[in-house]
Amino acid sequence: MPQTFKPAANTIATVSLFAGAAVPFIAFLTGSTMTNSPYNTKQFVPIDQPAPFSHKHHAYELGIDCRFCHATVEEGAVAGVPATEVCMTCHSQIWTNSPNLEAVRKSCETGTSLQWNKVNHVPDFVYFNHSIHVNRGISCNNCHGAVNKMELTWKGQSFKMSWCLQCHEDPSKYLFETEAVKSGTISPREQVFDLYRKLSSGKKLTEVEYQLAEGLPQVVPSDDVHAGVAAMKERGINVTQLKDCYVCHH
Amino acid sequence: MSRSSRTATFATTKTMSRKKQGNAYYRGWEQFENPEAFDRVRADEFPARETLPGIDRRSLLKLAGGAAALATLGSGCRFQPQRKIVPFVHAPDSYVPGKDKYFASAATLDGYATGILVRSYEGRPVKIEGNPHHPSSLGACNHRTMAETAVMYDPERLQAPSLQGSFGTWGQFFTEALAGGKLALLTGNVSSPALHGQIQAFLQRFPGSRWFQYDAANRDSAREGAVLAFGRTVETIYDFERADVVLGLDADLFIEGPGTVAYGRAIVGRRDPEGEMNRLYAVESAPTTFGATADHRYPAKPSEVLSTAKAIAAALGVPGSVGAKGPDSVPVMEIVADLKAAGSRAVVVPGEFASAAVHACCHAINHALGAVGTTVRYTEPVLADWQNNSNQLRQLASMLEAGEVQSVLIFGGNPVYAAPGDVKFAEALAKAPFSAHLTLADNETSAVCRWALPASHFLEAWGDGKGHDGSLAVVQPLIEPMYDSKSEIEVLETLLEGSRSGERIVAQGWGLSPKGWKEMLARGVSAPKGAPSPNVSPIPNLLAGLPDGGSGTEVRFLPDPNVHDGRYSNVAWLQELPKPVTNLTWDNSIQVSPATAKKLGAGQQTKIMGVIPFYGAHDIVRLTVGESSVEGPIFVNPGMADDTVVVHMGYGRTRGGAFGTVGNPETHGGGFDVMKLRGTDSPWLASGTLIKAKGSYPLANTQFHNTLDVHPEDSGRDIIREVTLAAYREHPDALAHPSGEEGGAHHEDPHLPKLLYNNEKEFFDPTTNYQWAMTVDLNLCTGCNACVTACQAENNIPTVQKEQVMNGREMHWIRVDRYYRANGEEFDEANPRITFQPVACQQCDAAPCEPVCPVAATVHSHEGLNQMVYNRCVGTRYCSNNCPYKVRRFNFLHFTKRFEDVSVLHLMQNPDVSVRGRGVMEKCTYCVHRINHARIEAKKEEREIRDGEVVTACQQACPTGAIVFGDMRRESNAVAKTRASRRNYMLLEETNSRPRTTYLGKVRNPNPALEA
Amino acid sequence: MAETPLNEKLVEGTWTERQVDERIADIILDPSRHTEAQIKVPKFLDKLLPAQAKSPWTMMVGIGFLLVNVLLVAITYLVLTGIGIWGNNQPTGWGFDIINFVWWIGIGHAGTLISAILLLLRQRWRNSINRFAEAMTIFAVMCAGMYPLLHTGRPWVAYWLMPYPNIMGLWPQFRSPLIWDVFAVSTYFTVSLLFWYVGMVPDFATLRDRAKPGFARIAFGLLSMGWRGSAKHWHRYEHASIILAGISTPLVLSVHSIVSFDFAMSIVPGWNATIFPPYFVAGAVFAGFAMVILLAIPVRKWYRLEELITMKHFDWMAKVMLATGLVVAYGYCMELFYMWYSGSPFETSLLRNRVGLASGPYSWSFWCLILFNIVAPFPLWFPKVRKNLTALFVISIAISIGMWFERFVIIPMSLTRDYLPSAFGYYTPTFWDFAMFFGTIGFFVFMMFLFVRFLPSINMFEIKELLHQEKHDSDHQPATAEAH
Amino acid sequence: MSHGRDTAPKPFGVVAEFLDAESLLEATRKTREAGYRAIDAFSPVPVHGLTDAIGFDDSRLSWQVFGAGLTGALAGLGLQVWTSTAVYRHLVGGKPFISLPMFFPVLYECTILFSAGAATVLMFKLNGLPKPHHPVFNAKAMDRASSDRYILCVEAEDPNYDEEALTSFFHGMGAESVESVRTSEGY
Repeated sequence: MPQTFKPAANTIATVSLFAGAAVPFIAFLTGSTMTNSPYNTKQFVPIDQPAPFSHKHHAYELGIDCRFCHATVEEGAVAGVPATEVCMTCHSQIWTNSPNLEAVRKSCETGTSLQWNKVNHVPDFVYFNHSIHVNRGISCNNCHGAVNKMELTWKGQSFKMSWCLQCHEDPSKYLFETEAVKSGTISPREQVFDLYRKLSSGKKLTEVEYQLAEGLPQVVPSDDVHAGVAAMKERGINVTQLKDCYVCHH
Repeated sequence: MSRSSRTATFATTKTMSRKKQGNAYYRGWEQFENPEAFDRVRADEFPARETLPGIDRRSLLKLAGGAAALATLGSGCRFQPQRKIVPFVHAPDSYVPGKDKYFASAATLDGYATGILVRSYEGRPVKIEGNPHHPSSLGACNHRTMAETAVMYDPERLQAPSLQGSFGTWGQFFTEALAGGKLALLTGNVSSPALHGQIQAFLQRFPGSRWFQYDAANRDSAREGAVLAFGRTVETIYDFERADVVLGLDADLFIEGPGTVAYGRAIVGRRDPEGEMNRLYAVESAPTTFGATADHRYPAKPSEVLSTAKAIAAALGVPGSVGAKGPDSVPVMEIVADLKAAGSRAVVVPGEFASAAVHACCHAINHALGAVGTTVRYTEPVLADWQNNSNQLRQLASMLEAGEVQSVLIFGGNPVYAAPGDVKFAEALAKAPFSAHLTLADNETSAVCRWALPASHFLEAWGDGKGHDGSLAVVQPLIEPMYDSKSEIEVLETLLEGSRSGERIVAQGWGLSPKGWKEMLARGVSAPKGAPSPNVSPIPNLLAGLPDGGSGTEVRFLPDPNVHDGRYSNVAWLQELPKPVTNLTWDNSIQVSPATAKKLGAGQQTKIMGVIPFYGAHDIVRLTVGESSVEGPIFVNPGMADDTVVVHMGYGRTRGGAFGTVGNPETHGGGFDVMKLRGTDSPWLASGTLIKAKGSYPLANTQFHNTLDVHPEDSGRDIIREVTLAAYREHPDALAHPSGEEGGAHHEDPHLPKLLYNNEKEFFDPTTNYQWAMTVDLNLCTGCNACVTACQAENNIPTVQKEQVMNGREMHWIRVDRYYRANGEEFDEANPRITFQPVACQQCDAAPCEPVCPVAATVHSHEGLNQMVYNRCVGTRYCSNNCPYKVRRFNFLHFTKRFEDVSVLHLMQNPDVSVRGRGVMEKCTYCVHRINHARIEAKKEEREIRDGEVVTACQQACPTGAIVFGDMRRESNAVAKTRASRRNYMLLEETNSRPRTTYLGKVRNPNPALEA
Repeated sequence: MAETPLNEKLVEGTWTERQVDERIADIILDPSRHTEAQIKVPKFLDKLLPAQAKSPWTMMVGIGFLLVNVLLVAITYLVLTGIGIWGNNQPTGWGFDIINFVWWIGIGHAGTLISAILLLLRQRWRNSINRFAEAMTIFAVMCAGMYPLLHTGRPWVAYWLMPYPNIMGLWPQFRSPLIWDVFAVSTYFTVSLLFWYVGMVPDFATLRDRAKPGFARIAFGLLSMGWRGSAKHWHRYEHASIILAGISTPLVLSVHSIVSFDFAMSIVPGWNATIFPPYFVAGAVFAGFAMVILLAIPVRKWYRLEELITMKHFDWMAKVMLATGLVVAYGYCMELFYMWYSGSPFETSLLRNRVGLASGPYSWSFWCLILFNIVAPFPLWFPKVRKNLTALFVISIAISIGMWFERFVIIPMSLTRDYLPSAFGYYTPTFWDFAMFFGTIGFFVFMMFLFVRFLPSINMFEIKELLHQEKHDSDHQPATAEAH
Repeated sequence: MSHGRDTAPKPFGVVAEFLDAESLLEATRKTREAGYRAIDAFSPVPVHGLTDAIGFDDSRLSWQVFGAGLTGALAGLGLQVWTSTAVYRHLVGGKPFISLPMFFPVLYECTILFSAGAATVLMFKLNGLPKPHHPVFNAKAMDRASSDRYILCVEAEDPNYDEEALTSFFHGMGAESVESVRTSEGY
């Protein structure tokens, strides 16, 4: 008998053909979803630290300037993590017995360094320079997320290359000048920290200022986009060059 | 294992060893209080460090490539362990992590110091550059000086005192040393007042003790020449800037001897065809970089060099030289006429390793020319207590034999290896009951000594030293000693039972106020004092007393241009650096002229049918001098004098470290030892015989001899443009527009060849972007190779070792091409013209490499740079195939594995440049990290980058300033000026690649009387 | 039951449709067909080996399998160690890797040519050999495809050559001939595979119906997708075949043209020749037919297919080889001519390098090329030679070697001597170069004999159709010979 | 089938077996002349004229493949233009961002890939394949339909379907065998 298959074979055959064709697509989608997910990028994943440091408390509630701890952010490639003695500047006076600060005290006593877990890590082969970004008025929170609202710190952005390129393609959306900068009283760099200061002291911020300070997605009104373009021109930011490979890879 | 944890492991082990030895490891010299934390900071905090590719990622990706499709699909997928940030407990002041700092210091070779600036990251010295204030450096330095970082980070350095091969302590050593009697101190030549002071104190403290000096590459000839000529020692200093005519007699002016860097700049600085060009003559037995630069070069045996000197002296009327006749091959009369015409503005320079008689003749000639006071001046010797080194060693050996010396303290050097054949130093030394060798690394001498003591490298220790002109420079450490080591002055200080620190000893000698001392440290060199010039004049009838030259096959022993007397044997950078002119790496050879080789029936073959790997099969020949003989590969060196042999010292090491020790010739090299062929009476010259021996030996050359095989049809290859000064003056455009003269394939307007698409504006917008460009002045290039080493150090370029060099896989981003050309109408391999051309990535505007890259790993920047992105490269090598200049380098194997495996080599890497893993292409980037650095600083200050603010590593190192780099948009910029020169041309412009690196054509200034 | 004997012309002997099926399908369904022929082995082996092992199929698959293992070792070592295990260097960025790539791609071309171009040209003699040649295409392209993948320094990121959205925001650089290669070769492989499979569907139905109930029947039943041979099926099937043939024809021409662009688009002297595309395509056909002959001669003997693959087929193939060989020879001459005519010093010195035995280190390979590719095929002018299997076999081997040398002459020879004499070099292949090469040959042989064992190696339905047509022709002589 | 499995065999059609293509062709023509419309013919080789004889014509394939090819061309070109202008404007060897001559090969290959894929997929789809099970396989004669037998079938859905009449009609045309096929399944 030539009838080899049961009728169900028809359905099975058709379905398996479609399934077989779908496998690569599913695999690709799974892979790219995983790659883009916090599982891989570690975005939004709070990292445990030897001492549970709260940026929210220090930077937002207490209003301590970022540069108090990240001292080299304006001049060096690296923002810098404070030495134990910086912590102890205050904590030799206050919270001296807090169990949370045990690790810090121990470091100070023994002279061995604290070992913080790294939260923000630029991928290999990328040269990132904090100072130029801050000096150009790029808010810390643009790349680090709303750090001033984080209890334990997490990676605020994915740090994927395509993410970096969003800004390097057209920084105007991320640049903005407050009246103070426009009038020349403060530099774009100071504006960054000025906004944080205002935020934590409860001063009223405009919508755009608030977005900048919080590192929120930039829903900038069109006027301010133009302002950003103007700011770029003023500061001689050259967009064509910003996307050159050698800007970050060498 | 992550990179950071590996580095941390290294730090931890070092920390442990430090604790054990009670010695602070690895601190910046100035202010770091917590080295331990600091180590970790360096390892973990700086993202720049993390550009070193880690094995973890690589192996992960390998796996991923094979199996885990999920891991690869996202392409950025990396499953990395948690990294740590380890800050200080107490941070040093004004410390910016990741920022480089420069410190002034000085590097000493054979007693003479050259001022340097050392770039340091987080307390680790990474790159050595010249100190513009130092007269011996003038801001540049040579390949050996730059390789000193590799010496310091040599993983095989001695790390702790060793007593007959087992662990010892410094305490034990000092106790033993002070107990011994009949002390002798053997050092190299000393110019350092601090060290000399310590030695003097030592000699006083221990009466009856003796001090001997020996360097294998010593200046005995210069010393004895002066003694012959003047009856006393003097230091001869040349002022080439004032010299219109220079005659070098076997003078390798740009490579050997004190002041080479400064002399190179001075000589070549006078070769601007727009100004007054000097004229250079070279009479030499083997081609040197000076000979290649010279307008007239005559091969002559050493004896003929001497007779030339005598003949010139005779022609100039020096008494006692009547009737002296030069060799037929040298047009003595014409040269003399030219010298006479220049008069006091002429100078005759003897080679560092020419015989004392030649030196004496030269003194006489310069006197006769009236050059003394103009182009030549004499000072008191720079070296303290300058002695005839060979005699010193012979004397020490005989005293050891006789038991007159019981205890020997050897500071540095390697006398057991480097002793001449007639001094049985090893046997003598073995007789001493107490012997100690203070040395950077284990070597032949420390093997014989009872004690091997770790010496501090000069980057780790305080000191000072004098330059070629006597200017005094300070040596300051960049890093605390990495191991349990001491410097020479520190050892002497302990022996003197003093307790002063190294800095204190040095500073005391200088006698400066604390403020003055600080300023001194910043400057690095003291302003030259008006040193008294001894009034000397040649002994009458000097020439009559001079010996005649040798006969038969004359053998010259020379320090190797790279590894010198063997002290740099274990520096892979220098081993792999192509030796000037020969382009040989990893070995020494028995160099003879083509005619001599033919007579000998020996030679070198290229590959049989191009495939069977016999490339570089050089016949082995036996060289016999007196009783001793040595076998080595022959190297046919066009332009050498016939019946002359040149062999380089520094090879054939038995304890030279991984790279220095003789190994399997197929993979390693290491050469053969000629030290024992030398005699104390005439260490540089001997009569010998040469016979063909059995077998052959592979030599690793970076450039083949077929460049010599200039076929008539090949002359159309318009690679080096060269004209005579007269022709240039007549047709100033002859170099930029040679069409019609040398025939062939040139466009009418070389500066603007047509592109298929006219996208000028869109692509190369000069209104907003910097437009980087470089020019290389062929008139100024001496082929000294400093740029190659500078580039290697700056850009973390790995060495690949001999086997891979033979495979053609060396990684140098810049290479110095050597071309043999016809010297006149016909090509003559007995005396070809030699030209050098440094070639790095030409950064073509219409780069042929770019369109062929399938993944856009090499694309153009808006500033005109041809960008090579390592992390995007998949390694198809298509770009390299399509590069007409073949300047791209591919990591065929994991060449940087050593950087990753050997933890101390982590410290040597420049953190601003990625370390490339295997399978990716790399090439010259115009030192883009320096550009970026300057750009960021300029932007922060809201200004443009200034001209000269960005200096590429090769440009920085170039002693003669042949390389000019900058933004070509502004007409006032240096590079715009050189590009506007009438000599400016593009290499291979017919490919229409429109390179950003252009060359300034060569103009020679031959003597019209000698131009056939 | 009565069988209608069909007439013969290209197929020798008298055949019924049933006999055609039997002869071809039984190669798969009857294992004894593989042990019919025996290979003579040396005496000492004769006793050691069981009779089955001496069958040509076992032998060839065995040899193939061994070499596949060599290939696997070579690939593993390569991926772990790097391209440095090969002889590639500066300046010779490409060596055996790309030589072999181009060589294999070329060999693959005969399959598509026979099945597509000859189908469009209504060449009936294609029918006995097309399936075989198509299989050859598939496996040759697989061998070829390995090289571009593995020749990259970092094969684990070679997927970056495919366009897909990624987190880097980067895409391939579409101006690179290597990207064209990726598209051309993957398209070529896909289309060949589809063409091959579509061609086999009716035969799978035949096999399904002939197979005894069991695994083979189910397997072929699934592969045939339930082919019923309905007139409607045939209608669309023939439509699709013609379309596939129609698009495969420009495809096959484009693939080797694009492969030749790897060289022609560059600026390397000796590579940048505009004549490359046509002469690469001709060379591909040349090499492909040689490989078909090399495989057809033994297979035909071992599987008693002499009546289906007749001397007429060999005659035709030899003629195609002769013709394409002449095109190739013309290509070589023009290459040399333009080197001389250009007057460019780089080109003229390349000419001297290539031709002058004394002046070029690899000129011997050029003369090998001339010997194997121009001199060796010359006897094909004579009908006697075209009908002599030994001669054909020898000539085909020569052509295969010659075509390999053609790529050797073009690739390393040009790269080792290009613009700057200072950058001149040598190219010396290593053991691993050869291991990869022979490994892929082994893979090819292995796959070909698996194919012979498990898939219909001659197109049954087309042979039957051919028999019908010829019967039809002889019935209606001479009127409508080319009626279809 | 919403009403559950109907186990009672239903007629599928009447199948006639012929020994050669000519007989089949002739029989088919006659069957169609006799007014039957639900005709199918099965043959081991394509028989010229058989399609006309059963009254079937379908040229959708060509047009659909053409459409697919056009899609491929546009996709290929679009991909290249989009990635090299909108996504990342790389400066490559002084070439324009849209280097049409250099974009042609990929465009070309995409056209071919899409066409070939479409031709294959559509051929199977229009033919209703894969269909490993089919009622006609219940016919004994189908055993050799892929080898050397030529089968004519009139299906039960034909308005004039009458098993007995058909059986005799087929026998009358010289069929080697005639059988009526039943099926218990829908198809």
